[in-house]
Amino acid sequence: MSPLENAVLEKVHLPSGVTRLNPQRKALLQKLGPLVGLVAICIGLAFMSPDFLTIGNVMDVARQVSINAMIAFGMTLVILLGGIDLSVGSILAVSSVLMAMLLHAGHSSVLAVAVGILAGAFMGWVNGIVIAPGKVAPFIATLATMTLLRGVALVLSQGSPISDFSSDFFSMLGGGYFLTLIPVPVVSMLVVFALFWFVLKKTVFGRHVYATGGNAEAARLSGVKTDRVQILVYTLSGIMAAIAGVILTSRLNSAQPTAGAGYELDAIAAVVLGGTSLAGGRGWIFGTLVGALLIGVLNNGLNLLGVSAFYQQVIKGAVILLAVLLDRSDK
Amino acid sequence: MSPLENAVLEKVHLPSGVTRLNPQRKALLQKLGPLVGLVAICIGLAFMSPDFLTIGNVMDVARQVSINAMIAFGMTLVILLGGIDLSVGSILAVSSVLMAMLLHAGHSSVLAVAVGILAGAFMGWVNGIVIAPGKVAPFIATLATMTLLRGVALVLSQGSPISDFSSDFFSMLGGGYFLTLIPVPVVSMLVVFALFWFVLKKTVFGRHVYATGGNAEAARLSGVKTDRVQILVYTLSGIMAAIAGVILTSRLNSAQPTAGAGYELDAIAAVVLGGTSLAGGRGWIFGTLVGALLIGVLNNGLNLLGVSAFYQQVIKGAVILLAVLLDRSDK
Amino acid sequence: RQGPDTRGDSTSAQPTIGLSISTLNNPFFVSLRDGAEAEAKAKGIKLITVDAQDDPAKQIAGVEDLIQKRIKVLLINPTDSDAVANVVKEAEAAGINVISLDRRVNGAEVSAHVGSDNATGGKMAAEFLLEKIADKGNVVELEGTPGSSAARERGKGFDSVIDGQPDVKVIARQPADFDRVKGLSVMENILQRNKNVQGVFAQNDEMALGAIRAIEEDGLKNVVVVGFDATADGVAAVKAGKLAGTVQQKPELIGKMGVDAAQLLIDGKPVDKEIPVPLALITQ
Amino acid sequence: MQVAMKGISKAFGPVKVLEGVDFSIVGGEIHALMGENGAGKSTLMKILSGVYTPDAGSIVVDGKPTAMRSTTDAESHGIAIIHQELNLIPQLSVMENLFLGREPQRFGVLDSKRMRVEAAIWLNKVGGSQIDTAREAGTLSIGQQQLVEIARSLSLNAQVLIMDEPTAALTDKEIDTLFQIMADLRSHGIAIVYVSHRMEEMFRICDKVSVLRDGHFVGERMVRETNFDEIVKLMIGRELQQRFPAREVEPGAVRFKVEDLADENKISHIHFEVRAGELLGVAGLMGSGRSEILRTLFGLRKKTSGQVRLDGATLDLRNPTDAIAAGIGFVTEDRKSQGLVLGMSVRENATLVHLSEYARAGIVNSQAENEAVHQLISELHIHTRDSELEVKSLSGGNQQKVVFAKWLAKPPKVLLLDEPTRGVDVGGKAEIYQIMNRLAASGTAIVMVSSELPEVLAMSDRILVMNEGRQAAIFSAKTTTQQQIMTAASGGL
Ligand SMILES: Nc1ncnc2c1ncn2[C@@H]1O[C@H](COP(=O)(O)OP(=O)(O)OP(=O)(O)O)[C@@H](O)[C@H]1O
Ligand SMILES: Nc1ncnc2c1ncn2[C@@H]1O[C@H](COP(=O)(O)OP(=O)(O)OP(=O)(O)O)[C@@H](O)[C@H]1O
Ligand SMILES: [Mg+2]
Ligand SMILES: [Mg+2]
Repeated sequence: MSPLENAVLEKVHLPSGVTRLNPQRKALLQKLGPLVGLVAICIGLAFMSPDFLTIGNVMDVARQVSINAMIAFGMTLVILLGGIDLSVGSILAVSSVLMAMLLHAGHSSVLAVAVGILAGAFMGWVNGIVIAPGKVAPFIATLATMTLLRGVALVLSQGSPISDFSSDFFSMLGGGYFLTLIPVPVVSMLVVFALFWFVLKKTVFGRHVYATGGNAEAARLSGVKTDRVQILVYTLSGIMAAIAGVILTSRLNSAQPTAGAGYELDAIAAVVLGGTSLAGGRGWIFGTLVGALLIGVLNNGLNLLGVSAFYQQVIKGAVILLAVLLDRSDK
Repeated sequence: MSPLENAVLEKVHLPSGVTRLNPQRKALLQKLGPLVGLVAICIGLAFMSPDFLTIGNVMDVARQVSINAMIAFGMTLVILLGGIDLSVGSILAVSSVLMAMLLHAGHSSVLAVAVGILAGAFMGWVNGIVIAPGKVAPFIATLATMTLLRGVALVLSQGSPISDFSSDFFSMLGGGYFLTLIPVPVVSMLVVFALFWFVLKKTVFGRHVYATGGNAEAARLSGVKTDRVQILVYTLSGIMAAIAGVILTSRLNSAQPTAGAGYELDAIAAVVLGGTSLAGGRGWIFGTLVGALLIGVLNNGLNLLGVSAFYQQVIKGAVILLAVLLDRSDK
Repeated sequence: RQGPDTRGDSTSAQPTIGLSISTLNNPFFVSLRDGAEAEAKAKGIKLITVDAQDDPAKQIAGVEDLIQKRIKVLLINPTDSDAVANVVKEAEAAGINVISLDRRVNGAEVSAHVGSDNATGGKMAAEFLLEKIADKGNVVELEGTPGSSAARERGKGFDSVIDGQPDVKVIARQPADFDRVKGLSVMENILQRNKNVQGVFAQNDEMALGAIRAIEEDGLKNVVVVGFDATADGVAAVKAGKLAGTVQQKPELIGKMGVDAAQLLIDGKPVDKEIPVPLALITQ
Repeated sequence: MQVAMKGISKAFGPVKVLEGVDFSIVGGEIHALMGENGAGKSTLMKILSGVYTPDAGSIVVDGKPTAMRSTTDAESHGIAIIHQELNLIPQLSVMENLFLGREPQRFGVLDSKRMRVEAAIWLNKVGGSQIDTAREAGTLSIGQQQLVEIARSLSLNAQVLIMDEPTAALTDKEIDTLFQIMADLRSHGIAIVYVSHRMEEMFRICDKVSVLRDGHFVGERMVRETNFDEIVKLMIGRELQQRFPAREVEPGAVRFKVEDLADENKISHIHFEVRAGELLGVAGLMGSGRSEILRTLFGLRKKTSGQVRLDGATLDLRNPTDAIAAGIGFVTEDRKSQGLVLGMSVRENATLVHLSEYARAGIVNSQAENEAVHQLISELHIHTRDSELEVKSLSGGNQQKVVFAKWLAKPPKVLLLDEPTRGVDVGGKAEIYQIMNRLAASGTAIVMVSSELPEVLAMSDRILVMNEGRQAAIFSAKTTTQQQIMTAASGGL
């Protein structure tokens, strides 16, 4: 302990029943675990591959991460509630197909994006309704909507991709650069990150999310409208999936009805690697950003090192396992 | 009831404030919800398709269901603990590839099956170790092993199927008939069902599974070795995945490194449709059988009715959603 | 970026090329990769393979990673023809020549395309099936994963021939997701409805092998099953007389010829824009 | 049998919870273990029963040093414990809970018939004959669950029985039964360790008392030879000023009026009014529907008839948010599951109800929030070093004060209290009474349900007595007696 700490602690006279270790400090240290892991992996990769720490590669990784990070930000709130959202990939696909259909029908890209995001919000809202007032377990509710909405994406698009949108604005959203250096999706990701950070840290709504996830009954008895909080969170998750869909569609210049399959697992992995507890009530959005970066860097590094595809899965699984074993403060 | 029991119970007079509705009765009614749903769907299909209620088709459905049902039986115990096992599909693949390799190397089918099942047990045991003493959340632990073991299956098989085992015994396990009518996998499924039913209902281990899922801390204080219970349950889940792998491998006469992908979701859906609560502590194995049959009948019906590919997913998702909305006793 | 790599990369003596493959969860593409790797080894070229796991976004990420590795030539096997145009342009902007394998790239120029066409394969399968069933009878089509490009293209080619036939009726088109177990279950279910089936087209061999099981178990004779991909198991089934035929796209050859074309580009020699790898129909 | 714990020390991380504690018991005595919240009583008992292993010290059973590595270990030495926290598995039936961990079996198969019969017998013994052995434990009231736990511990046929606050959720009738059982066990040579914050009980039933303060053993007395003040002084290290501080302000006008309240099945015909600054106590037997009245008034249960008026205006309460908006606060009987978000900090819990008071446009003004929290902490004497501490790391009494703090950020017009001092030590109780008095003085109308009759008698202005879901009587606290209340509560008058 530092002298300063000792001095502080000495003055405080502890009542019986209070732990002596500064809990904020302990929590912070624990929270920074994933960041330490990320930095360690980055240093390792920088030594192993000279291509890793180049501006170009760093920007690439950041852009590659942006889609997963967007979904994972929404998923963080869902998981903070103790819930889960398996339908994000399908929501992404439906939104993406809808946007592409509108663009092809000659509508403006602003309209298309707006409708896509609204559609995402609506699908998330339906999840929320089924889960909160409907009292269906989130896992099974979103498993059902995942299947259902994948079907909707296929029906809408007749199973074929919808491609080529000759809109500069739209193609900028996924492929453009800010100040000719930072990819637009990376900027969007950082803006959304800041927003979510603010919401969770500074707003009444954020507090209610933590309270509902920590103890829904106590929150309800304290006047928190827990159903409304849940509906809003699933709606947000839908919106984030749709935004990820905008980036993907723009970047691919194509809407794929099969897009987003399996993205829910990547997003959940990012959230959990970032230290948010699947039991709800405990976690932070910064961890999610770190978790998403961790996964992205891992994918990038394995490619740069030329690790063969089959071994990549073995290594990825092992790294995730290791990371959570090292950081299993709470189950 | 014995006279002694009656004598004791007669003295018991109900105070006001205790609900008079026999709770066991109420619970039973609720439990039978999925069965009613299954019967309703069957009647509907029988009207819509004359081919549905034929012996041949019923046997086919039962056989098709057997693989998912086997995995779902193991998953039921996992979910009763409040856990989840996403790795079953990958365990199935690894076991299947191992068996095929042994068969190709000229070993007897008994040895191959034994090694396959032992391997499944081992992989499940590792899950249990990571989850119980390792205190990692089951979702993320098995997500990691799912990825890792899929990689192992691909590495072992070099990514290609291993086919053609000229063993009569082995091919009987998936393709044979009992009394020339009932497919062997269906018989195996029913035997395993009876075993699981007995274990959950009548043995101490079964009680301890419910107790651990209901309140692990309280169970531990009552002398239940909760870690051991958990490890055993995940091991059982691995064994069941491997047995499903035996049936699959035998039936296809081929081991596929990509086999079993997505099976975890089918199994979980079967368990939850059967009325077992994802929160743990509450559920039964009969429900799981019904849930698996529900999914199997649905798939079969959609094929019989010739529903187009895209709409199949919409309908499946909608039916699952409907079923859980009608039967959401507990969240 | 042309010219020798001077950064002292350990392998700077060897030229490096990249292969971005749609998925290695399918034996067909595993063979394609194997063909490419064998040829690269023979030629002393360093080949880095990245797997897109059938996800266009993952494919873009993988290609970007390859660009960072300063590869000379990119061999790309698109997850989807439309979805990779942007990243192909990116690679080209970085001075990398791009060769598409098996599937074409829509919306961007590539230096060469090596492959054979799924739709043509579908047509071949249809024509062969018609011949075998003498232009009449009931036909079942087992479709691949809904929405996937192989399912779309093979189906399109097949349907374009079959749909015009007056005496041929497609009694079922059902998805079995390129999966052997599903091929088996779906075929079982279809046969419960109608056992009067003369021909089956499965959009890959895996489903065909599953379907054959179902047909055998039902004791049906003389059902003509045609598959696609000519995988090892598929070819064995043809030899055994169970599978009437399978369309061969020669994945190893596609991989090999892709590397050959890459070598030409590295050496600054001209390459043909179209390098067709002939389709073949494997029959007994 | 004789069990001695010598020089026991235990720390959780850097926190020393017990330091060199000696404690011994012999067969045939009931030995009280007293101490403030967080003094280490439960920890000491968990060490004795094999839940924790001590860092230092030894346990000597009948002269032989013995290691208690697990609960099963302890049970094999004849030591059984009823834990302070309820430890039933809610989804299992009563009988399955009774025999959990030692199920009767034949050839590996559960002997459910024997379980049922024996469970009924044991429940009968503890006065729980009305409890259906096949019922899911989670559907029982807290008091009934406590009876099941007592039955369970008796069925272990232990030589040493540890009871960690077994009466916290029981009312006098059940406590009488329990004390009869305890006396009976004592006469059979069994040693009982009795932990409770209810001082009257200790004097009624115990032979000896040991006191812990701050993890240290501070003394042992024969109950016959000591008195209330001495024990309290040992516990808190100073004299307690007033056990039940008096209210000075007279009640004002009628503030809260309930007419003919009824719900679907539990309660009916409830009429009462509470004046500003008045405290209405609610007494009754376990399961008499006291909690239901409060839950219905807070909008948690549907009422089927009746009117609720606050300051003359009729209220329509459909959910807690409505009730809070109308100015009603509710301190629930189970602070862990309903009162607090245990993983959140003291600050976050304290401001949960009225967070929007410190927010504009949904954005929280941290400075205003912190100021309010610090004021609450000092006003309520919440012992916490830091408002950022997780509330679960506080002692029981302090946790309960945080529950009060939730409602006091904006003083409520009506405050509903359900067992407000359950599990709180004498000192903490006195402080909570002071908080109640201060609120009353500021005009709040208080309705307090409590199973501790001395508390009800001392703190209330009037007392409503419940019997089987109906209102049996309303007495003036000044003129009534414990006897009178008990008679009314059991249906006699
Ligand atoms: N598992 C644990 N980890 C960390 N600290 C603990 C743990 N269990 C108890 N403590 C701390 O140890 C101290 C003593 O707790 P204990 O439960 O023994 O008190 P108690 O005397 O039983 O109090 P009460 O009267 O409130 O029941 C408290 O400060 C408590 O916070
Ligand atoms: N969750 C529940 N499900 C079914 N019955 C319940 C439930 N909770 C309580 N009860 C029953 O309702 C009755 C009233 O319980 P309640 O706890 O409200 O009584 P009370 O008078 O407040 O007594 P106490 O608070 O001492 O338990 C009891 O008989 C109990 O069995
Ligand atoms: Mg205690
Ligand atoms: Mg109560």
